[in-house]
Amino acid sequence: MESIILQIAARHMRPLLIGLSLIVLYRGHNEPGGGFIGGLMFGAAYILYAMAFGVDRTQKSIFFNPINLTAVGLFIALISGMPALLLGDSFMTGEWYTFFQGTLMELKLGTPLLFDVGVYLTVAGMLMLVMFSLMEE
Amino acid sequence: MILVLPIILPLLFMVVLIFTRRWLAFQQGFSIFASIMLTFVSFLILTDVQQNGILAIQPGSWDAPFGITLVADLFSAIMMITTSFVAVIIMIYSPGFIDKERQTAGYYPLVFGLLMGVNGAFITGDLFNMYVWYEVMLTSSFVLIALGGSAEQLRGSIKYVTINFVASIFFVSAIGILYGQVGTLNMADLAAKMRTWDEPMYVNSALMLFFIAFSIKSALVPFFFWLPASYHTPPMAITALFAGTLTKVGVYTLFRFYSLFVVFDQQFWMYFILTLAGLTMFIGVLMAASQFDIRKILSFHIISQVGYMVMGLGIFTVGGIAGAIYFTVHNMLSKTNTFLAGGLVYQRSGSYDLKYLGGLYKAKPFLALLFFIPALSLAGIPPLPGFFGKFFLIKGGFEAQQYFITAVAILTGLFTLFSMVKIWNEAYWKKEPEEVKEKGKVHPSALLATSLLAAAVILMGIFAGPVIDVCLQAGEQIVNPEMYINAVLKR
Amino acid sequence: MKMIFNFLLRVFRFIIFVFYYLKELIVSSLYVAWDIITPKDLMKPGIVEVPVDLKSETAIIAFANLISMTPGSLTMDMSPDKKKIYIHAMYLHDKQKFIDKMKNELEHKIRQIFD
Amino acid sequence: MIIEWIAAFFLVSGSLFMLVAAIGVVKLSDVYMRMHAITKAASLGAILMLAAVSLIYIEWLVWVEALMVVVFIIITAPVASHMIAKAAHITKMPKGPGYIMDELEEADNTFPEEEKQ
Amino acid sequence: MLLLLAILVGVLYGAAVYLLLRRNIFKLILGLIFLGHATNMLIFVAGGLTSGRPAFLRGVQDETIGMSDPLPQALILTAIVIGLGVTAFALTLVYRFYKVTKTVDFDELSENE
Amino acid sequence: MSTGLFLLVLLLVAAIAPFARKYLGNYAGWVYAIWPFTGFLYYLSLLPAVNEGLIITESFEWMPALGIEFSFYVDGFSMLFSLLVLGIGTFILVYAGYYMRPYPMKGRFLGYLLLFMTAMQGIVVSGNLITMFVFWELTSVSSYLLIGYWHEKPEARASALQALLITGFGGLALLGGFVLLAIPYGTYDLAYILSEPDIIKDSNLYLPALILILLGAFTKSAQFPFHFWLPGAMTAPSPVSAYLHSATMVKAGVFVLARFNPVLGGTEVWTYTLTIVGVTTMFVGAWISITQVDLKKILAYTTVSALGTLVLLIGTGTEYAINAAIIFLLVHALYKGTLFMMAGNIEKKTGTRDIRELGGLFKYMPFAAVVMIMALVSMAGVPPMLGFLGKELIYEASAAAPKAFWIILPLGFMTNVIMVFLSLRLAIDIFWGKEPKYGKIPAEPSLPLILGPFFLVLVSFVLGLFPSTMANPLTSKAITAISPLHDAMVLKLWHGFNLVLALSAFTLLSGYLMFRFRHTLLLSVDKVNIRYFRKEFTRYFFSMIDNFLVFTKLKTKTLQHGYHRFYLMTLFIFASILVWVMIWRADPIMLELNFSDMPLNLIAVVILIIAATLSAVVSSSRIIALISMGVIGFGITIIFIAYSGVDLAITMIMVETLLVILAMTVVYHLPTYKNFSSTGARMRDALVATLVGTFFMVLVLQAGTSSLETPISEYFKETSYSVAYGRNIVNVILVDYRALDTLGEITVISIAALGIYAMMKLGKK
Amino acid sequence: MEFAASPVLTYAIYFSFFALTISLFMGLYRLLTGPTLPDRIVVMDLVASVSIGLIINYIMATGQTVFLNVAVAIALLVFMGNIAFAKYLIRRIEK
Ligand code: NA
Ligand code: NA
Repeated sequence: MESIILQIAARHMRPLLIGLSLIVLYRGHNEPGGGFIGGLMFGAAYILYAMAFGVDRTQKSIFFNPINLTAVGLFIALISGMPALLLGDSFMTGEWYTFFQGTLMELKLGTPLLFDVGVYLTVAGMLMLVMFSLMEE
Repeated sequence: MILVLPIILPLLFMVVLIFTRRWLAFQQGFSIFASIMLTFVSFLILTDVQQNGILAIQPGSWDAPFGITLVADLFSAIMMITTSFVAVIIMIYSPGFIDKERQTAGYYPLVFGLLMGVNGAFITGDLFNMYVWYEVMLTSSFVLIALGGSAEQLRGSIKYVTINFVASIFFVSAIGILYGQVGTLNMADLAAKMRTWDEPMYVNSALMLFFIAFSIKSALVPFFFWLPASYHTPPMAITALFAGTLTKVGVYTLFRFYSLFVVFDQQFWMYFILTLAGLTMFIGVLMAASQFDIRKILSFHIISQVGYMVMGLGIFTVGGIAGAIYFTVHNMLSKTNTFLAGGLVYQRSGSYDLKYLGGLYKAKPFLALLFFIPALSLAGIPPLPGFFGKFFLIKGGFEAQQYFITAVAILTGLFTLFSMVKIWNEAYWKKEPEEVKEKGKVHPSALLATSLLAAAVILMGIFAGPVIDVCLQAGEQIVNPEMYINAVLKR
Repeated sequence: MKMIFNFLLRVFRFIIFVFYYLKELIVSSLYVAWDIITPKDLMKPGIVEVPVDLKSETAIIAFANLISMTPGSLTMDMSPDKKKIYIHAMYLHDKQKFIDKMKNELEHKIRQIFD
Repeated sequence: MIIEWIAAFFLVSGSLFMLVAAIGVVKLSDVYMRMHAITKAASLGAILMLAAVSLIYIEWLVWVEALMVVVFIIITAPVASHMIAKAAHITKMPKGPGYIMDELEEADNTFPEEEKQ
Repeated sequence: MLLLLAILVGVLYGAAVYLLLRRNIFKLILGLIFLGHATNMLIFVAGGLTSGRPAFLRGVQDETIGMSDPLPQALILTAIVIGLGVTAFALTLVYRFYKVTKTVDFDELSENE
Repeated sequence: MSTGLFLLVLLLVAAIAPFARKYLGNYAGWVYAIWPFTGFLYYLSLLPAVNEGLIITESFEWMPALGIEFSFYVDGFSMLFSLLVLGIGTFILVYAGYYMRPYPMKGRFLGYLLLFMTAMQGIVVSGNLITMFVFWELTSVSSYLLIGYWHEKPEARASALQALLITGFGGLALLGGFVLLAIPYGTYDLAYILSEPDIIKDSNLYLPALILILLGAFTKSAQFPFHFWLPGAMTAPSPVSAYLHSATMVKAGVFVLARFNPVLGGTEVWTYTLTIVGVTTMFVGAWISITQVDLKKILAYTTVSALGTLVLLIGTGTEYAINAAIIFLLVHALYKGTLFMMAGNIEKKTGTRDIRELGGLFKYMPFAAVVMIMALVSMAGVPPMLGFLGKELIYEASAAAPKAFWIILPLGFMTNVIMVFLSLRLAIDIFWGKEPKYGKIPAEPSLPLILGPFFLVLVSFVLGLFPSTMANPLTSKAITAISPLHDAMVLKLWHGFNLVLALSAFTLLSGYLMFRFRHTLLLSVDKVNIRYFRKEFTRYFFSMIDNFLVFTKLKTKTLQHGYHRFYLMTLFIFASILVWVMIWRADPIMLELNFSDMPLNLIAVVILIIAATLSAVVSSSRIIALISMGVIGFGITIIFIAYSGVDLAITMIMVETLLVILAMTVVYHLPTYKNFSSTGARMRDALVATLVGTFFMVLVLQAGTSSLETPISEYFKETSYSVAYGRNIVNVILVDYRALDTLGEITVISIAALGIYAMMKLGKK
Repeated sequence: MEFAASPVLTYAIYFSFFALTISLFMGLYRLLTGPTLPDRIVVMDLVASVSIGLIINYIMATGQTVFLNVAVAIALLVFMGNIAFAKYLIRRIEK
């Protein structure tokens, strides 16, 4: 059973949700949000899409296998602990680098952020997998 | 820094194995290599701890008790070595036992997920972190036990998942309550603080919740039901892996918590633990005796033998603890070995049911030997390690003047012997029944793995001396928790 | 130049539309409030089929939403070919008048901005 | 000061609309009617209350977020109500008294086979 | 408020236990979700209740006294995520279980072990 | 050569034996006998030195931390036993090599036999309690393998199981006894323990240690009421029986009793227990053997009787008794080895062991007949065989026993009469009685089969003829070793006319009369036996095992019944009981009720959650349950917000919604809901749920009302921005302070994903 | 709860809380009485809206504008739940 209205809404909501999820991911260190909530949003975008179009079409609309997405996320999270080792600190010590510092805003990136990216991808991948396995006809 | 390796290496291996999940040959080879590597790392940690005392590091560079502590004493190191060694054996065994579909459906990465969780639980010094590692381990085991998905297996899985989930909930609830009361999660910090209080407040209620949780995980009576309901359902390689590692993590944690946190009302806790131990030993073995499926007999045995380990804890002398540790290590090896040998029987005869088995002693003497060795070890026949474990515990029990529980332990030994001989009489000595299921061939890699483990069992008995020395040192560290606390809090 | 003008026009109309939308929303809410307080005699509910002549998807969904936010009407379904929309109306005293309102007032506005 | 009064007004009226929606949910005769209430009154209530927040906290972040909530409500509430209404209709949920027509009943709304792909 | 929330925690645990004791596997899933809720609430309440002071540092010299304790929150977040993973898996498990066995009654399949 | 090395090589021979059998063919027995024979000669060569008072000790470190070492202690007593074990063992191996020719798996059989020998030899030379125990258990295991040789027959398996369980039980008791014994000594070293007998007697561990060690010895030595496994064990091939009954296994128990006589003996408990058990066993064994017809079974029951005699003698503990014990030990080993090997020979040549189907064999195998009859003469205690000396000493010991043990003499007399009767019966019925039709014509056994019996009988004869020069050197040091207070008596064949001689003569006469009137006699004994011994103990044993199995099955059925929810219920009930106990033991909660901190809206939210919870629990519609879940999610979110959990609220509402959606998708695959449980079940479950819910409630109250220390999170608040560069402290905890948790958490997520992936992949096929 | 606002607003917040609480109870009534499934789904929708309202009240009361993020999340997700329920209902008929 499809609904054209829902399909249109889902088509519009998906990029919106994904974009929002990235924002949430980025600002999670200072504002509410972070990798997990971002990942959930990312997954939600696809769940909505699947509810509107069915799993098959959703599956066709992505070019990666969600399990790989999860694994990449895990790998990134793991990698984010390594720079500390190279710098002589304990594993997973947060290392920060300020790219830009102005009065209005500053751009500071660090390994915890990278770690959060890993969380994001892992959660997103998992949600997509659950969806594919449960929403099949 | 070596202390992070037992966690991050399996994780790395897991990621690699997920990406390469379609290349079967690579998966098989790499898994063996990787598990050997883990064994090596654990060995390095053991030697390090032996030379330099208890190791403690702070990943993330936040000092204890603020950041998460990783800490290894001899007990953790011993447990890690044994676990990784069992994993090596299972990795050699698996290609010959698990069907290709399962192997390419994530079996190998899941095993490393399991190892990561197990190792994490062994070396973490933080309550909540331990919960996390428990979950890593359990989730892997959830998946592994359901992998394949026959009706029987799924039913077992659901039971397994539910009850273990409940246990985890108890565990994490206890953490929440404890944090609310004392505001710390670092185990050493908590233990140190507890030792400064005059009155116990309410910590013992939370502690009881912990003990219930770990009693469930280690399948103590009356919380054991999930184990026999589920362990016989997945392929034998997986059951063997579980038998060798999972319940022992529960036992490990019981030891750790008892040593660190049982400060108030010690008399009560001792009797509590000893009662559980006695019931577990006895009821487990009684139930094993009535079974006719090899896997079920062995599963009930796991329960009974966990009782022995916990008995050592209840005695809580250096001798008792060391005996329990030795017994645990022996049990991890011997138990896995019997399961693997049972798997070989299955490959050869197509059944685990004693009614359909027979004639293996005549037809396949080597297979018979491969079962006979660990079975005798489990039954506590010298000079196999099971004997020294039992002896060690009896000695510890008598020396601590715990006569009743020791008598129960001795009596339990007889029933253990009975059920082992039952398998032997039926599967190996009895004439092969007419209506045998279709016969298969024993896979060489499975045979090799079982033989290696049997050799290890024998060696562990004959060269028990050095192992026992390490166990005694480990027991010393457990009985004197100040060593642990000081190592973590760097004072 | 014309493009910019067209764009500005659209933006202008959109702003107007937003206010229109809000007005509709407030009015419809008040209607609902009124209905809840007064006896239900006023109501003449029914489900009506209304033809749609919108092309872009944005327009269609905006239309459907607008209908729902308008007093007394609620989008219930749309035909798969996007040509017909089914509306639940609370006060269906005159079917044709209702359809006309939908087409001339709402759809027209939507077409100006989104189509 | 006046702004606070305005905000207070928005807040009160917003919550009143929500109350109206709630009363509607309780009082109205069938599910479609209740849907009217919830879609319109509750949405408006939320929007009004958000306006109150935006008036009191003059930060661009608050505004952006408030606007986001409004936009989402406006986009999603009708879609949701459409789905529920459609589901209720297909499952033939009892309608209240006084219906004068139901043209959806007669319509064939199955998707053509090729479009399902 | 502590008493009220403690009662709530108790009710949630009770509900979870009751649901887990049903024969229908679907209720089992509900029970698992309830257990998760109950535990989250428990950690939250036991960790101390502070209203109106989320754990965000706005200025450099922000007053930290009276700020809510962020640690139980972080723990609950981790527990929620883990719960999500486990529950999602349990859902697939139940789904497969039904597909294979064609029953949702757990008793129907309990043979003696 | 060292004792340890000898044992090691013996063990190696045992290990190689199964494989070498292929290449050695029928000579395997001879070849394998070389090493034990070497050992025999070696110990024989040491005999003079040992008689001079030498005690050989060796020690190899094994587990110093536990006081376990591989150490050996060879004194006169060990020496006597070593000679028996290795000497008889040599002949048994030669015998077995030929005897087993027609049967399968001879290689393995010989290997087990050698293992058995190693084990027994190990026991007798052990110098450490644990070393001794290791070998002790090894005898149990190897005898199990030997008794179960014809393992395809159910009765062989049953006998093997029976033997293993009984001796295994004893082994466990013995281990416990040894551990207790060693506690006051602080060492397992045998030499030290033997040198300080008073330490254990002064300890309160004496009695438990004694009881446990006695249990071990009695089971192994088939003492009443554990005697029944031994006759059962004769299902084993004859070489095994011969070895088992003569020098090994059953004698291990006697060995332990004698070995620890200096340490544990001499007390009243010891004397009474051993005497009563011994005398009972002696008589019961003899009595049952009267009506037996299976040649091996007769011999087996006489062994039981003999073992009883030995225990009795050790228990009595007088000078005479100890002397008699050692001599009788030697006597019995020699004649019983011969008799069992001969029984095997007769069975081999005639195809039966039933004495009613045997007769007139003398003319077919005269030499064999002579050998067997000499052994029987020794058993009957007729001069000049060594058996006579043994019996004389037993009578002397009985006569000299304390007055309290007056029962010994009549019972000993009757036992001996039965022995005479049996000797006559076996000799005459088998070799001269009425000849049945044999399937094939019996013939003289071949050399390897008769060599062993012959030599053993010969030794018995020679020792009997020249007791003081031949037997005394063998036994004197053994006697003083197990009873340092006593002297070894000079053995003489002729004691002059005295009471003992008269008793001997009267015994022979009675035995003859018994034989003469055996037909009437046997009938009446049979009647008694049918009434009182109808069921053999074996059958009691197995019905006990069966009952045990039924019991465990029942227990398993009630405990492990397969009903998942009852598992959970048990779990919850026990958990609540335990936690409630702890709550009860703790201080009562000091709760301040403060209504001012209860905002109306939160009360409403809590009520909403509780109502929705009840709706989810009670509702029979899954969809209503899920909708209620959604409502609960919102409620909890509000509570989180009310108490400052922002990230928490966001996560909560998202996870909740997604889970409800996912659960929904599962639901529509499932069939419509059916209510399975009755009202009663619901009430019961509700009660359990209440138990659990309330204890959690109390725990929360406990935690909420007590705060003992400053929480570590104060540190996070102070350093989150300045050190970790993050304003959202919760997030900073997740990705920095406790990043390891999060790493584990996403691992969980990945594993769950992997599981879902695997289910999908495997479900599709 | 300590209110960070001026008296006017405080009273407004009080009133708002009161109105929303009443709304919650009304939703509860509908949730428990039904009668149809879609009715209950509507309740979920109502509770979501009231939650947003409550969040705004908390913001007004405490000045913690971070709570607005939660409102965003609710607005984003609640309709997905509704859609899932609706789809379930329809699917049930189709089966
Ligand atoms: Na976050
Ligand atoms: Na507290």
